Amino acid sequence: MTIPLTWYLILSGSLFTIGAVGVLVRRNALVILMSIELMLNAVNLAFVTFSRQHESMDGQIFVFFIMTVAAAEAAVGLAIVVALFKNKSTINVDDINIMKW
Amino acid sequence: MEITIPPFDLKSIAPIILITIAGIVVLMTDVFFKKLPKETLGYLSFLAVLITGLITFSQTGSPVYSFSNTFVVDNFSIFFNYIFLMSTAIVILMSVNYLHQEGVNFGEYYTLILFATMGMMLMAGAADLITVFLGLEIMSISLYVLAGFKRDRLESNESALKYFLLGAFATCFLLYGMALLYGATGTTNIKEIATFITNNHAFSSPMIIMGASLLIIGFGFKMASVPFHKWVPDVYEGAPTSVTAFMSAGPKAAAFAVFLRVFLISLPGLEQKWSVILWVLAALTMTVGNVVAIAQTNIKRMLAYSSIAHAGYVLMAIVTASSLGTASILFYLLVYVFMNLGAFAVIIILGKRGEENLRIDDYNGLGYKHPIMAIVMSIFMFSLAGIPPFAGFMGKFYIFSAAIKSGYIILAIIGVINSVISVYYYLRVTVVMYMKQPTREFAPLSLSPYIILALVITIWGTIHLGIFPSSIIELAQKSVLLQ
Amino acid sequence: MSFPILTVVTFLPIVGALWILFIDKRKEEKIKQIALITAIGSFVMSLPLFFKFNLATHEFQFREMVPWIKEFGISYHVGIDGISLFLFLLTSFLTCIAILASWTIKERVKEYMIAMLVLTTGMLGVFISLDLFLFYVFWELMLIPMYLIIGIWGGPRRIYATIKFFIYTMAGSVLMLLAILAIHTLYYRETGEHTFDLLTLYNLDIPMRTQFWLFLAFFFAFAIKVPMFPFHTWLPDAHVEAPTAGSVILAGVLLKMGTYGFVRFSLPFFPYASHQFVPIISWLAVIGIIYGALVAMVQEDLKKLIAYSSVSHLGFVMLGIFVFNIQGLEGSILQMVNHGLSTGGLFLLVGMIYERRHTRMIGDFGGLAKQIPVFTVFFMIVTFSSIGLPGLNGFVGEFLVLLGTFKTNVLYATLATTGVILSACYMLWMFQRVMFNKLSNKKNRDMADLNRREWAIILPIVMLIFFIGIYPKPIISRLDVSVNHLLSQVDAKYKKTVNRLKIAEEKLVLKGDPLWK
Amino acid sequence: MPNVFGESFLDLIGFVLLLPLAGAVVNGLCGKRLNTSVVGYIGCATIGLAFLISVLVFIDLLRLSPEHRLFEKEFFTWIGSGTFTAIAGLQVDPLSTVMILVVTGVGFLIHVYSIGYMHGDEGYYRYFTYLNLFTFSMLLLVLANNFLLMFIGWEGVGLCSYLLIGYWFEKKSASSAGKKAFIVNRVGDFGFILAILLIFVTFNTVDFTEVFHSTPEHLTTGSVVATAITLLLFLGATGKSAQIPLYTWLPDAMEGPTPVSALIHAATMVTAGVYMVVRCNVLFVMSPFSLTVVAVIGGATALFAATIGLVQNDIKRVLAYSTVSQIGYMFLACGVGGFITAVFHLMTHAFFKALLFLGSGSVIHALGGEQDMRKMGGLRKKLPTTYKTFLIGTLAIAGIPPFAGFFSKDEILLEAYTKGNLIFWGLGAFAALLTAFYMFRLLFMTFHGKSRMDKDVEAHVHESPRNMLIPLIVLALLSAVGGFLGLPAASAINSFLAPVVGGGGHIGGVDGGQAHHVSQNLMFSMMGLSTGIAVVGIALAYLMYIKKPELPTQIAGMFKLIYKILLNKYYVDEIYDATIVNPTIKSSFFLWRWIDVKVIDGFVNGVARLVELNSEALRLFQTGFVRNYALSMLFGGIVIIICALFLL
Amino acid sequence: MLESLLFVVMGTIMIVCAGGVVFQKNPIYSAIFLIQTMVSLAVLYVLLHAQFIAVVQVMVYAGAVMVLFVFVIMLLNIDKIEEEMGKDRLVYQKVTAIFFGLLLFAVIGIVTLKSVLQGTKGEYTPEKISEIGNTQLVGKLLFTDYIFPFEIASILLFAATIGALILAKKGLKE
Repeated sequence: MTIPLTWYLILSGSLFTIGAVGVLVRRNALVILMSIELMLNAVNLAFVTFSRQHESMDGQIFVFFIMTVAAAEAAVGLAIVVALFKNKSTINVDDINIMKW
Repeated sequence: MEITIPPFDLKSIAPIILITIAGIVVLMTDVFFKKLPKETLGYLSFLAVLITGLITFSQTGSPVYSFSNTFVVDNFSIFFNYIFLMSTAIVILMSVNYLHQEGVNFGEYYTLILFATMGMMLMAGAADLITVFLGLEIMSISLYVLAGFKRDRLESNESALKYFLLGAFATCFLLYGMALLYGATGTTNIKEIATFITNNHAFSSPMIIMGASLLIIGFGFKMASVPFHKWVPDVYEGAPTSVTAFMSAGPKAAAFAVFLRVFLISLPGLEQKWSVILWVLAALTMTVGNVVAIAQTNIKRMLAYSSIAHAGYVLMAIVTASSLGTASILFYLLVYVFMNLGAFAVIIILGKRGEENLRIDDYNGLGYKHPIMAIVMSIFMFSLAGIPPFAGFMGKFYIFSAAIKSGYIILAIIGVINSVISVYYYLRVTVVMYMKQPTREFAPLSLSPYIILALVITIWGTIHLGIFPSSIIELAQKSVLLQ
Repeated sequence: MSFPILTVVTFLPIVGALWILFIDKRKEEKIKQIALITAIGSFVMSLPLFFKFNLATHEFQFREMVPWIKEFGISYHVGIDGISLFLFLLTSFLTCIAILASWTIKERVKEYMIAMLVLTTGMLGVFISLDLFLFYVFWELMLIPMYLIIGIWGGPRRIYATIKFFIYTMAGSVLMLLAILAIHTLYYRETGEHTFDLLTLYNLDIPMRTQFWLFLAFFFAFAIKVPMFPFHTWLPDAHVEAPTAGSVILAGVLLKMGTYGFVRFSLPFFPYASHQFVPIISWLAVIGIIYGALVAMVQEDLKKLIAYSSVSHLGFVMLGIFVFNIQGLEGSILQMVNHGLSTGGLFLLVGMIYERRHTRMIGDFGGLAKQIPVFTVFFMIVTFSSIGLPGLNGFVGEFLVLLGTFKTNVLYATLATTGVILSACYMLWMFQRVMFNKLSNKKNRDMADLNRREWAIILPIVMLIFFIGIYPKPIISRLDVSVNHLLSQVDAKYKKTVNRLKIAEEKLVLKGDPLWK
Repeated sequence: MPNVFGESFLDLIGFVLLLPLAGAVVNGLCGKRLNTSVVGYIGCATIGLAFLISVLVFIDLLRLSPEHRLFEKEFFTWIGSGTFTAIAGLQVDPLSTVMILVVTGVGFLIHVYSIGYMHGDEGYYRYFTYLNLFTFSMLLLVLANNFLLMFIGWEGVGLCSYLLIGYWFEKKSASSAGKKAFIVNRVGDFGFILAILLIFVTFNTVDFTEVFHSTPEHLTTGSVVATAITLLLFLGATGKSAQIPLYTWLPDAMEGPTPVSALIHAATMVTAGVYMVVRCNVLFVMSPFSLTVVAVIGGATALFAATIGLVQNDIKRVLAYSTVSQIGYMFLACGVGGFITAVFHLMTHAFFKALLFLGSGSVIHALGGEQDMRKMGGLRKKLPTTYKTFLIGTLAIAGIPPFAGFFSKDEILLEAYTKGNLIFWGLGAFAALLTAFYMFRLLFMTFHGKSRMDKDVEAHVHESPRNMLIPLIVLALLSAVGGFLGLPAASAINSFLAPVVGGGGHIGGVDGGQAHHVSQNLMFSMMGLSTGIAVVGIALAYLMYIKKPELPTQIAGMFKLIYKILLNKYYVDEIYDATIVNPTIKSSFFLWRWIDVKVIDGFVNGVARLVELNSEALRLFQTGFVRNYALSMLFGGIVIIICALFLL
Repeated sequence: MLESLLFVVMGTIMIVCAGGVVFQKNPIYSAIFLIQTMVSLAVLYVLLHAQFIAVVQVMVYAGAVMVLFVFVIMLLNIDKIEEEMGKDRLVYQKVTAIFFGLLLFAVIGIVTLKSVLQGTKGEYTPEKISEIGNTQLVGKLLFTDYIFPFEIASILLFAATIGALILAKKGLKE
């Protein structure tokens, strides 16, 4: 018995949701970053699933690029966090609201 | 298995190659020729942008798809390239001053600007969702960094972090949307998606609809449409002014470019559905942007809200989903580059290190002290407010005419009422400049030939396009997507 | 192509402004002279329009047409007919006067004169535009310099006043922009041709329901500008705060742009809607006449009083426009010119005493007639012109308007005629309190009488006041053909719409917004 | 018709107008620099010349046959719009000729008088400018050949009246009186304008000749339109001619220099209303109702004003009320159809009232500006010429034969009796009684009895200079003999004016036997009766002011209330203030402070404020927290997705 | 059967670990959970016949990227963030977020379940893929059809490198 691809999609959806909620509820910038990685992974899963479904490689290629980008984003994101930490000694996103209204 | 590497159509990606190389060259120059004054880098970049512009110009003609249909050069993308290159050129000219003034004169700045420009060009010419995504990311990542470029300033850090977190968050939605589109159609190629949808009458496939909606979130974020606009004021305020200027012009235009291409080409059958959504978004965006701008005291923040409002106007043209609307967007975005960058240029000129003078009250009595700056600023403000004979009016006129011609009268009425509201805060700048007494000593202007050139270009564009827009309108009309 | 006289007259001020731009701002005297020379040049150049005007044709004369933005069918198309001729002349005339009256401006003369000249171009352009887009551009263009003039050289509450002026006017005119676009679109749907050309678009037969909405949009733009009751509240503020020349131009020309707009656009484009709106507009006009007069009566500030009197006067103009007969319309147009002269004159005179005493409060004056007799004479003449004394200009227009109104509706005419009583009340009361009685305020004792420059300012106006009052024929005869043509055009289109109403076909209704679907 | 100069003098009619205007212009522009006597000469000479031309015109007109006595001269089209044309044209016919003769004649005398009276006033040239301008306007009024041009004159005289009443503008009462005169007149003009409009709408022309000729075609007797037109015209007339309810300005107008009162507020301007009604007699006869109204108002005013005149102490005010009363007579005549009689009385009234005013002026002049009769008395000796002329005037106004007033007043009473009814006659007769009484009261109080003057005033009392006395004498002559023009037996004026007064309104029974016939007996008995009434009045006055000077105070004490009411002119001014003026001003304040500033402007500013408040509120959503922003993005996204999926 | 079992087990682990990432207070634990999530995901990729991706997932993602994360966490020396313990200043944030999260999940679920997956069937059936080899296939596509994005990706990484450097490098002087 093969698993229906829909299940993978549901799995991907739940992963995506968890990631999204993570972004919303966590205050640690690093964890938010990780939550975003979760979401990206969810997207990857969806792509791979669809790729399997359609019997085309485009999805997997896409995933490849997403991973590249995720790495790049992670690097830049962490650099930003580091730069911020140097100035403010905190990575709590709730503390960085000089600019508002 | 054999791999035959297909022929490279280098001609079609020549501008991209050129600008990338230019970025790298600038970086190398910075590393290897420490002695060179930093202005040289700006000069080099500017030159590169100019040459790229010339090459872009030579590409005009019928659409050319290259690299297995992942990239396309057509008049539409070429027009957008003009917009990007123009904005980049002006921003580079502005930056030379600003970086020096703020003490962040690093060569990487120009490289990143050029890379971001490249990303935008990629977006405008993307024929495949993968290219869209990559272009978007190159642009975004460069911008994240640029926003945090003043590393030792907390505002800059905050700006970068907010931009980054929200940008990445939005990207996830965008990607999920792309995944769903891929899932529903089995392809990532924009044209093939369209073919699939038309052939299978998959207009009401929930996956496609949801995919499209998620794309709206992703692009809406970049376009600064309500309710995805919230990053804009904070990021604009905190980012270095030259970067803010850059962000307000090119990337936004790029987002519109890609949005238009994706939605007009690949999802035309869903016009009914998303035109309603965009209708509401456009109305909200205009209104929120304009209304909240009134209460602002920081000029950059005010311009941020104003840029949200302007996104609303452009969205209105998107709603019409007509070639007229598209042409009006092209024209408007170009005009917006001139007037908005011009305003930022003035802001830069009036600032000095550590004291950027960003409160609107800091401009009290400017008209007495620096009359020319005041006049120039007023022209940009009037143009942004859409008052003839400046280009901003022409742009708005074009957009409203598109809306009316497509029958979106209520939206047009909301639009014009908004532009009346906007007059209030644009006027306030002229009010403080001319009708209030100076409350502080004005520092000498930080002028350099570069920024003067930037001002001249923007002023020229703002006035010329207001009075003799014919040629550009013609160009815009020719640059409308045909398939 | 013959000599482009309209273009030259219209853009000469801009050229002057550019000239001034390159002059050292400390050479104030020279700047003023250049501005004056430019304005006078423009006025002199415009005089041939009057003398060479062909009385026999309703066609637009001195036309010039150059394609401008081909993509939208926009062209630089200008020309005048009898209706615009006098407003055009009035504008170029009042500009000279206004610049001369600005001689006492002390600060930032250069900017002031530039603003003034640009303003002139904008106003002149409004009256000659035969292209809707061009019209709109000029219409808005003149906002900026006016805004600056009030805002920079105005009184203590100038910022409030100028922003109110700007935004209020703008609010109306943007709706007009949409209506213009709608007309353009309708024509495009009908013929497949892009054009904003007024004369071409006149041929358009707009369906009645659309007419209603479009008329409303134009109505707001023009009614605010006029200003009709109850859209008038920006006017007192703007007038009070504006410098003298600003008030003169504001009252003399800017307000006329609204009424002119009704004549030039609302009537011929929307005859059916115009007829439908007659009761509303007439009532508002009548209320304006009476209300403006009553409120003017109790004002303590001279300029405010004159401002409210403008509301009253413009009520007559509006009333005359919407009676659809030749007397009413000619009277209205004449009244526009008259109001420009008399109210402009009043503002000038008030400006003169303001310069001497730095107050405009009626209570601060009294008994000036003894101190400054020449001034008093001029003030009296202009006051009576404003009251509408027969033999002076105000009467001719007012009477024709009343006549036209009376022919169609006795009630409106009767109510409007009460304005005749009220105008005497507020004007004479003001005059008495300012000019007559004992010279009680010591500060008034060293006021000087008119100097030579002030003579030069006020004398031409007074001469025109007499001339038009006694021999208005040169003006009316030039109006005749154009007005007749306009009315017959309106009438024909109106009948056509009424006929079609019976067939009830509405093929041109604009497609609705998706929200409606 | 050619005359000795080879052409008709009628063509010179334009000069009658132009001369006074020229005088006004010259005096107005250069008067300040000219010698005062030159100014005076210019003023008088222009009017004098105008009078001469008028006489020539009159003679020329007489040489025409009665039916052809209509000469029109058109100069240019003043207003021409569509079918509406108003031509700047003059019309010479018997009526206007009578009027220009009176205007220029009496005007000339008053000008001459003014030279002396105004001597030494610092605004001398201004005075003559105004006076000439007035004459011009008045002539324009009577010469105009259409309603609209007449209206110019109509307003022009109003303007001059305004200027001259407020001539001493430093006096608040003077400037207020001028303003009041103009505004009250404007109320009348309101009616006049509407009447002109209605006439144009009805007749499609405003030309007198055309209107009157086509009246039968356009109007039926008693129709609403006819009534409306005539009532509106009459409203105009009540304003100008100071009739109920618009008479209040005239007594106040006495603030002006006395010659002005003589010229404007007695002889000429105030009778313009009468002139206008007579001019439009063709229209008035179409509406019996209007005629009745005219008669009632006229009669009521005559009586009403006379009662006030009984108790006034200001010499000029008494004369003013008497003027109001006399004009009431004229309207009474018009109202009963005696248009010619009205003109006749107008003319005689011009003579004797001008005389009386000038005489009072002479007295005031002599007393250095004192106007209160209680501070006069016994002036007969000191001002003999003035006294004599004044006496003639008083006799004339009282209606003692053979002075002018007797004839005209008697005619009016006769008309009132024969064509009207007993009530009209009663009104007139009672008013005549009162007139005789208060005029002689005035005479007695001023010239007879003991002097009640202040000592220092008394010391300086002197007879007026010659140039003031000569006009008095001339006018006295006219007052004495002017009445014979209307003597029924040889009614020159009747036959002269007959062509103008188309349908009816001839004097007495000598109108060619067409109208109803009045018996000689009736006529003579009426004459006797009216003379008797006058005599009774005089006797009463004599009794009260010569014989028993304490009587008036006693009577006043007995009828305190009535006396007080009369003394305060029935409180009409106060009533007007309370019912019209103050409410208007109060409501204006209300409109301004509340409606305009609070409601309308409040709305405008409120909209702006609302946007600002929204702005302040909406910006709070921009919390500055990243997570919050992300949440709103998610929220927006989900809403969009749900809408797209399920709702659209 | 084994496949199903594997799916269920790995799926469960993945979800639990993902939850751990989000709800774990200590960021270092979050990172560890994330790694575990990624590894589980790699297994699923294998189940979906995407071996290359699975390998990359483990090597690049769970390996390189997560090492970077852990490195930064260590660098900043914030194994425990006090703020996370403190009261959330955005009072309704958590509740609303979870509500919207559930809503999002519901919508995704509905869409997924309602959709009939159709789409153009590609040429790469599992048979064909296994014939050529997944990795080869990816490589081939990257160098033919996707050569352009592939090259572009290099610039992306370049830009990211420069960016990270400029932001994080110490002592940059003009």
